[in-house]
Amino acid sequence: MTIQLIFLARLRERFRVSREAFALAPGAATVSTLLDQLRERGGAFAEELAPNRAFRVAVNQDVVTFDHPLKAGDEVAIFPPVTGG
Amino acid sequence: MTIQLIFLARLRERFRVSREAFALAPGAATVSTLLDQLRERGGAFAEELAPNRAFRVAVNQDVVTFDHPLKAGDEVAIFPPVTGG
Amino acid sequence: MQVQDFDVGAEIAALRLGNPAVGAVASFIGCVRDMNEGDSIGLMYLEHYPGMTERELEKIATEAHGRWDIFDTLIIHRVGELRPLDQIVFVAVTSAHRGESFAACEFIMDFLKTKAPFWKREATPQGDRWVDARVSDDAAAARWKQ
Amino acid sequence: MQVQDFDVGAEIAALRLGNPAVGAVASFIGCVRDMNEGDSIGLMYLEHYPGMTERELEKIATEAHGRWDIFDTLIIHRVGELRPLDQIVFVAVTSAHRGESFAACEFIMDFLKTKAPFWKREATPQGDRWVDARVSDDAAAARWKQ
Repeated sequence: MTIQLIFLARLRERFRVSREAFALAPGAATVSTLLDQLRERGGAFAEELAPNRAFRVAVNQDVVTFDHPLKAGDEVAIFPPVTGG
Repeated sequence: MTIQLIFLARLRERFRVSREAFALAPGAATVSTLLDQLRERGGAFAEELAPNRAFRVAVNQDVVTFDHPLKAGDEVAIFPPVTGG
Repeated sequence: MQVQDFDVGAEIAALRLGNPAVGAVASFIGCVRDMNEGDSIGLMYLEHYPGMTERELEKIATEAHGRWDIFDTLIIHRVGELRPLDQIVFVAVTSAHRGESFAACEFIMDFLKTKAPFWKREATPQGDRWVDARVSDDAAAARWKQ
Repeated sequence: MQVQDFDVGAEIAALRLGNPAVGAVASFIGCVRDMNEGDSIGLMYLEHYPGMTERELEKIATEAHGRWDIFDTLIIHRVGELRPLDQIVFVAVTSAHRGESFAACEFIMDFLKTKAPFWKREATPQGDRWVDARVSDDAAAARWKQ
């Protein structure tokens, strides 16, 4: 099952990628299981997505909690707390 | 003892006067004693300056309470509650 | 106080005047409406008390500066004949952060409405009338008392 | 969202658009400051999340319309490179009476600051850095919860 990942602002710079197609591990997927898979990459991913770090996740452009289920084709964006205005 | 009286907005129209030199009765004068003298004119003065009517008094351009003392040369303005802005 | 109209864009630019410490500009424009208390309004006349008006606006601005960490305040109020859609009053406040300029701008408007010696007379189909003071304006001003 | 600057006078005129029921226009401009957290700022870069940004601003405006009796709302937010003194954001709200437009304008700014997907990166003498979210912005947004 493939989703579209988007990284923004500081996370985009740290991960050196702004957008990628990502294959979720088989089984029921949520934002939490996606984050676990990303942390397994180690390095900046493990660091920035550690449970004590402040970041937000939007699925199909709505901010969601980490128990939100994922389905094929979802657009999942991960970004720091916003600082506009 | 003479003061300058100024009437504004609706009161100016009702009294048909915008500014007059006014001779206060001898003795210690306050806004209250001035108002008593004006009410003695009867007509619109008695009506509009009745104790139950809403109006304001400024002495030398500062709004004051009715026990404020008056001295010769004071500029005393009497006007309705303000409605600008 | 002025009879002529004002350009809010130019006024704001002048108030900021190249001050790069300004991060926030809150402003308010009051306009003549074509309806009031259920009657259609054709023309409006704004009277004021020359001399006292300037003093009161100065006092209101000084009070705002004492209460909030703000840079500059601007108050423009028109007098004389106005029509629906015309601008009546303009208040603008600059500060580093937005909370201060919002609060000071609303404070100035609330106090201007209850303290500054302006009176509105409006022309309705039933004839001319002086606008009555709004109880809600007194309530709005009263909130700022500690 | 737009890269180019905006003219607040023209934007307010367009928002009022000859509506004679408008008695009040509250507005706010956010500007780039030359100092932040004690460091001098040369250049600022504003990134956003295209698609989600539009949706969030629409949601914020809809929420304001649901809460207050207002006529129209306008939100302009710039993206890309900006310098000190540049305008970043503009919010304007029209209503019959001033209380509603003031409240809605401040509400929109507070929610925009905490919900809309914009991020600021600023150039300081120590190099570039991403601006951290302010705890005070979360507190400002939290006040609007019933």
